[in-house]
Amino acid sequence: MSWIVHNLWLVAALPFAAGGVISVMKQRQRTLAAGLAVGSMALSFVLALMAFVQVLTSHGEATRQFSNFAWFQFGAEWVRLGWLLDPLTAVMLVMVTFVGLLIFIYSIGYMAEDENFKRFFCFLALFAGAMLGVLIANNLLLLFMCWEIVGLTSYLLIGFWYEKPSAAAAAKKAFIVTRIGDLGLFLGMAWLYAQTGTLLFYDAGRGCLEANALTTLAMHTTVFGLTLSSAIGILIFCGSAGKSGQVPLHVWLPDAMEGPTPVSALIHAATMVAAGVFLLARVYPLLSAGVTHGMTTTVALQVVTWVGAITALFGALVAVAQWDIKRILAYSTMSQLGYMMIGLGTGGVSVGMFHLITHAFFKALLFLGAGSVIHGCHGEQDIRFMGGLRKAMPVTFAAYSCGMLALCGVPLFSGFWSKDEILHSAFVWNLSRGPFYIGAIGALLTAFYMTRQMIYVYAGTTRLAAESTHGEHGHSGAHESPKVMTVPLLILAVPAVVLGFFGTPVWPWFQSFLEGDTANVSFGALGGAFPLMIVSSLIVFVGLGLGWLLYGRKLIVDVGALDRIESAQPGLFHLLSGAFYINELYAATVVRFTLVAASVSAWLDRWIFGGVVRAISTIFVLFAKVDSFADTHVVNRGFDAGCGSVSYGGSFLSKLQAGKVQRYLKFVGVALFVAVALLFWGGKA
Amino acid sequence: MTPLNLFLLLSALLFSIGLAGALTRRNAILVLIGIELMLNAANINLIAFWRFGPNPEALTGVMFAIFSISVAAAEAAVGLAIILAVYRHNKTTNLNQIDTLKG
Amino acid sequence: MSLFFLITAAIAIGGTLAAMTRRNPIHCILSLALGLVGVAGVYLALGAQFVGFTQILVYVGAVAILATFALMMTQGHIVSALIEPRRAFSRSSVSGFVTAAGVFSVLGWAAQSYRPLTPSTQQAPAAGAKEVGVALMHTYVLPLEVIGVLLTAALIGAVVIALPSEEERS
Amino acid sequence: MTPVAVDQIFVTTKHLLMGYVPAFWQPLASAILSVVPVLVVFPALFAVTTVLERKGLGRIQNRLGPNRVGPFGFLQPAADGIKSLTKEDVVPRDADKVVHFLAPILLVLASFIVYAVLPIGRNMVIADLNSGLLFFFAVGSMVELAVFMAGWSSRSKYSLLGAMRAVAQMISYEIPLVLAAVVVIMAAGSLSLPAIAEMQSGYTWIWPHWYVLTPWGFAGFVLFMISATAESNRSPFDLPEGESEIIAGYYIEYSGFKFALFFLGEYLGMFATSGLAITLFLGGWSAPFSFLTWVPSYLWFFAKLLVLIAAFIWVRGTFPRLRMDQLMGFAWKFMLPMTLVNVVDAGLWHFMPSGVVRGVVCAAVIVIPFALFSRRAQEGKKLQIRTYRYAE
Repeated sequence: MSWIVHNLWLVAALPFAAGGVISVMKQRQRTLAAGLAVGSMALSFVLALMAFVQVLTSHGEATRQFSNFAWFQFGAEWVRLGWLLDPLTAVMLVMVTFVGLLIFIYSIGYMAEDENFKRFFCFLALFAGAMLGVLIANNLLLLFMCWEIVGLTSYLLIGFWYEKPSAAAAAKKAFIVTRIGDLGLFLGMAWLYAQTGTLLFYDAGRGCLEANALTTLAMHTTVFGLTLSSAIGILIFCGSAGKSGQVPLHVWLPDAMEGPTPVSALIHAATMVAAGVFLLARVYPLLSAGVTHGMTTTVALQVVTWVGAITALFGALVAVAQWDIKRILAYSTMSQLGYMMIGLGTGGVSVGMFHLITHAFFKALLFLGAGSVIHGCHGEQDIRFMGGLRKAMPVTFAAYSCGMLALCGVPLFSGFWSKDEILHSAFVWNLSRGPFYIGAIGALLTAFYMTRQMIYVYAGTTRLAAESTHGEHGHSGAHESPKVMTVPLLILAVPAVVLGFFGTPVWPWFQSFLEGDTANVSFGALGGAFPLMIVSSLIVFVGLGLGWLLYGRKLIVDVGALDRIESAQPGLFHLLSGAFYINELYAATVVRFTLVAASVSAWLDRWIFGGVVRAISTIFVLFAKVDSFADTHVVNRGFDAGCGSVSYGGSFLSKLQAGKVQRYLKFVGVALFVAVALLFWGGKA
Repeated sequence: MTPLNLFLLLSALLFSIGLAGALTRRNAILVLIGIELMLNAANINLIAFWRFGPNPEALTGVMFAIFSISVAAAEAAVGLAIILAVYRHNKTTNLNQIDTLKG
Repeated sequence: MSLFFLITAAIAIGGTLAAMTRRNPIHCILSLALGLVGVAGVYLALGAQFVGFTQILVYVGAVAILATFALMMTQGHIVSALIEPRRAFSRSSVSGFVTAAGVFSVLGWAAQSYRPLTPSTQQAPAAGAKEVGVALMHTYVLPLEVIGVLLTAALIGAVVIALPSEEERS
Repeated sequence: MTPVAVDQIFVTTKHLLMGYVPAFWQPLASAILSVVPVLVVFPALFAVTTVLERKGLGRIQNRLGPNRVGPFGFLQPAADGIKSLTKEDVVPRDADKVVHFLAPILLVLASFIVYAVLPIGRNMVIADLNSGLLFFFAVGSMVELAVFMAGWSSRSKYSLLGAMRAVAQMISYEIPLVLAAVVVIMAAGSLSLPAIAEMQSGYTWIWPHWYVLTPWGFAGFVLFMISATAESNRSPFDLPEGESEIIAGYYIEYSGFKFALFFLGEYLGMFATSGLAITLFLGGWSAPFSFLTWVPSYLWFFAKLLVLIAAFIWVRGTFPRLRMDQLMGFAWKFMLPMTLVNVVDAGLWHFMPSGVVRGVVCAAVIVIPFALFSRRAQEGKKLQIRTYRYAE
């Protein structure tokens, strides 16, 4: 086993260590903090490249290597952790460290004026460490721990400007909503452990993702006739749905845009949200366990596919009617994550992962471009106040266009190849054509809303100076961002354009790499996919054209002007811009229900349980009263004593609730007395 | 060698002394002390059964006693903090005058 | 029956009895410290050296001091307020004593009727620092971690509870 | 006589004497033979130290110190002792008489008991407990109770304030004290003090295997000595008895012999913690160089003890007293984190292969946090070098 496999932990440990050191540094040491974070990330990138080369040069069985060790013992059981290097890990490592490195550098410029610069880099470095930990983990427990740290840093970074109430609320929302999903993941993990007795993914035949465990899991069925593997897989999917913003746990993702833009780019576009997809790719053997001759798919994969399809459509629809430049991208991210889920569910790991990788690059590019725009517009985020930025920010515009074209799936850009492959696999899915049609509509919408955004932001003349409320310091007009921000943009633009060529149907290098084969160039494969490629290109161009038709022909000049859809279909537009009122629905149902349940419990406690106690004492008192009435007026007064004792009983019982701690303690003592006495005397008899 | 029964008797006696104190004292701090005493009595039992048990090499009783001591320390800290908070609110630590637990 | 056990048991009983009956709470705490040293002695008599010293460290060094601090911070400034009034046997205290006596009677009876055991090994097995440490780091590592978390939580919780709230401070 | 015979002369003498004692009395006789020398030697050392301290402080403060009684004033402790014995024993009217009486006794008792586990020479320890270090700290914590008893029972504001200060300070500094000692436990794998001393008695070429010569050991030693200074309420941590603020702290209401007992207890405590520091970090009774092993072990122990006492006196003469908030801040914001870092460092030392790299890495792990913490501690404070003027 090579050096890199043994020391893979360094990839995650370096940013962690940097974060730890930064945390104890002084607020003023900005250069050192940024240097440490960027330096650690660069080192991790180098290590990731080494790991990648290692996987690239190994063949067959050797492409999956792991290094396990015993962590601690409880009772007679040893908890074992480990790290794993396989093509999946290697690809993700390179992607995360590369994108992360660029975003770190970009942040130096973006956060330059923030007084909490040091804190920001501390959190970023911690996030990077945890995210890389998720990638290298060979144990679901280790993965879960890093997963939670990722969630925590996400919370910290969304709420980075915590003095803004909306940011604090968004952070809390993100934390709680993803926690709901993580509950599923935790249950799935516990169940998996209970069934297989290990949480190691690969352990020389004894891991939970290896043949032995999987056959057992696939053989047994549980409620609703689900196989165990599917049930556990669906629980794990809950976790990834929470992290990846899938319907119905998507509500946090748009709000998460309250955080600084590099955070949105790194965490909520390129890496963390992709961690959900990665997790599914990691446990794909579990999800697909039990695919037998008759069945080509499992329940778990169907769930993944349909949830992904719904999310893809939902996100694309809502993105059409947003005004905030980052929110549009956030809903777009949601939609694209849905695509990845479709790809994973219908086509397997390589299809979903390919889109994940290309998406990571072009979406990070788009977010950083958006950040550059916001930076250039002095903090303005509403696209209605922008416009005409093509001239003011030419570099940003050029890079942004690459990202936009890639996202839309314009032929030959990276997004085209990956999205096309998803559509293709959805098309040949033998259960239903539904996901395919949904995906196609989504693609159309994607092209449409991106065109809308581009035209709003870059075309025409500026609307910034006239109405901007944020243009402080007497700035007027937009300006290009500094080099430290534009250079990462340009670097990211390159893979956004060309990365797709690594996974074309002609030369499916990426897919073969993930499966451990070597790729061959075969033009024959193009023939099968070609008609569909034509169709999807057409769809994209229709979307672009529609956008042009609605927004580009007659440019918007006035800030207060209604959106073109709004003026045509106000009801539809409001439904979309309100994101189908899911938030309000939750507020009206889940949150309301919780509040009602709490007050019902309080009421129950106060009136029913308390009432019973009170009723008992009242009844005793009543008995006593009745008795004494009968006693004094009907029966001989000689019974006074008996009556008094009953009355005493009533007051005695009411005294039980006197609120005196010691009296409660006394009951415990008496109960102990009775219990021990019963135990011994009773046992003798 | 002292027989096991004597240790158990001692433990029972200390437990009862602690219980009596906790039941009759009026000062919340002393009630807490009584409870600490009951915990200690239980620890004597744990150690005694470890020593006289069939498998003393496993150190189970000793471990249990150590954990119990740690928990008792935590309990004392939190308990005394609660007493301080209650005192600040009620201006007394006399349990006869504190009946906010009343239903 | 060893002399050491008798002495330590006598200290333990005497100290705790005094702790529960003295009228001055400070005396109570001091006698409690004495009584708990006696209990530590009982541990030593049983061959559990480590636990015995831990007991002294924790109870005498920490809990007793903590209790005196709490006493000083609640009503320590008025010496006369510390001392509880000499009271006739009130009904509730009588019932408390009766309850305790009842518990002692059943527990004592149970202890007495326990089949007298002799230790399985004549020499107490080693329960020194090393053995305890090894056990803590292997078999009992999870409880140890949990205890660590518990103590941290208790530390923070105690501070938060004892901290005066905003309006109380002003 | 061979060096070994000289070294073991007290041990062999005891064995010899024990031969004359009937078997039944042997445990008692053994205890007495071990305890009595300690009861004699350390109070005598106390007497010597008081006069040395007063003379040393005198020199530091540019005056002579005691010089009236006996040659060079060396009989001063005898005069002081006679004075305190014959003085009237004043007990305040409102005092809690029993507790007032017990407090100094408990203090001296606790200070004496800890000597049971200190090895003052090769094979010279009263009780070799396998949890000896824990015993030391456990019994040491009783001192706090004694101090509280003294301060509370006097029914005086000053003494109560002093006692509360003392207890708060002792509790705060007990944590770094114990944590500083933990590194040695980690290295030695034992809580028995004779075993720890034995473990450091080897030599590489002429250099001893003392723990103080490792990075974590050196840091641990310094941290331990600082905490020990605070534990024994000595300057610059002598707030509990700050004369200018609360007159003399918790023992203000004591007079005569009880006052002397407090003094004795305090010095015994100082000797004991110094002895512990010697055992843990300075190799106990072992010689500092391999060619000096012919000098008897107990002489080395006392030589080191005298050096540490001199250091204590020196510190007392040179450092100004801290303020209460500085004292607490120092304990919680500097000592505690540093000791924790030190524990990590010792673990690192254990797991790294020995060599120069290990030394450099471990030193860096200690020095960097030290620099960070001390810079943070100095933040926003105007510090400048004092200028002194001597009357010559």
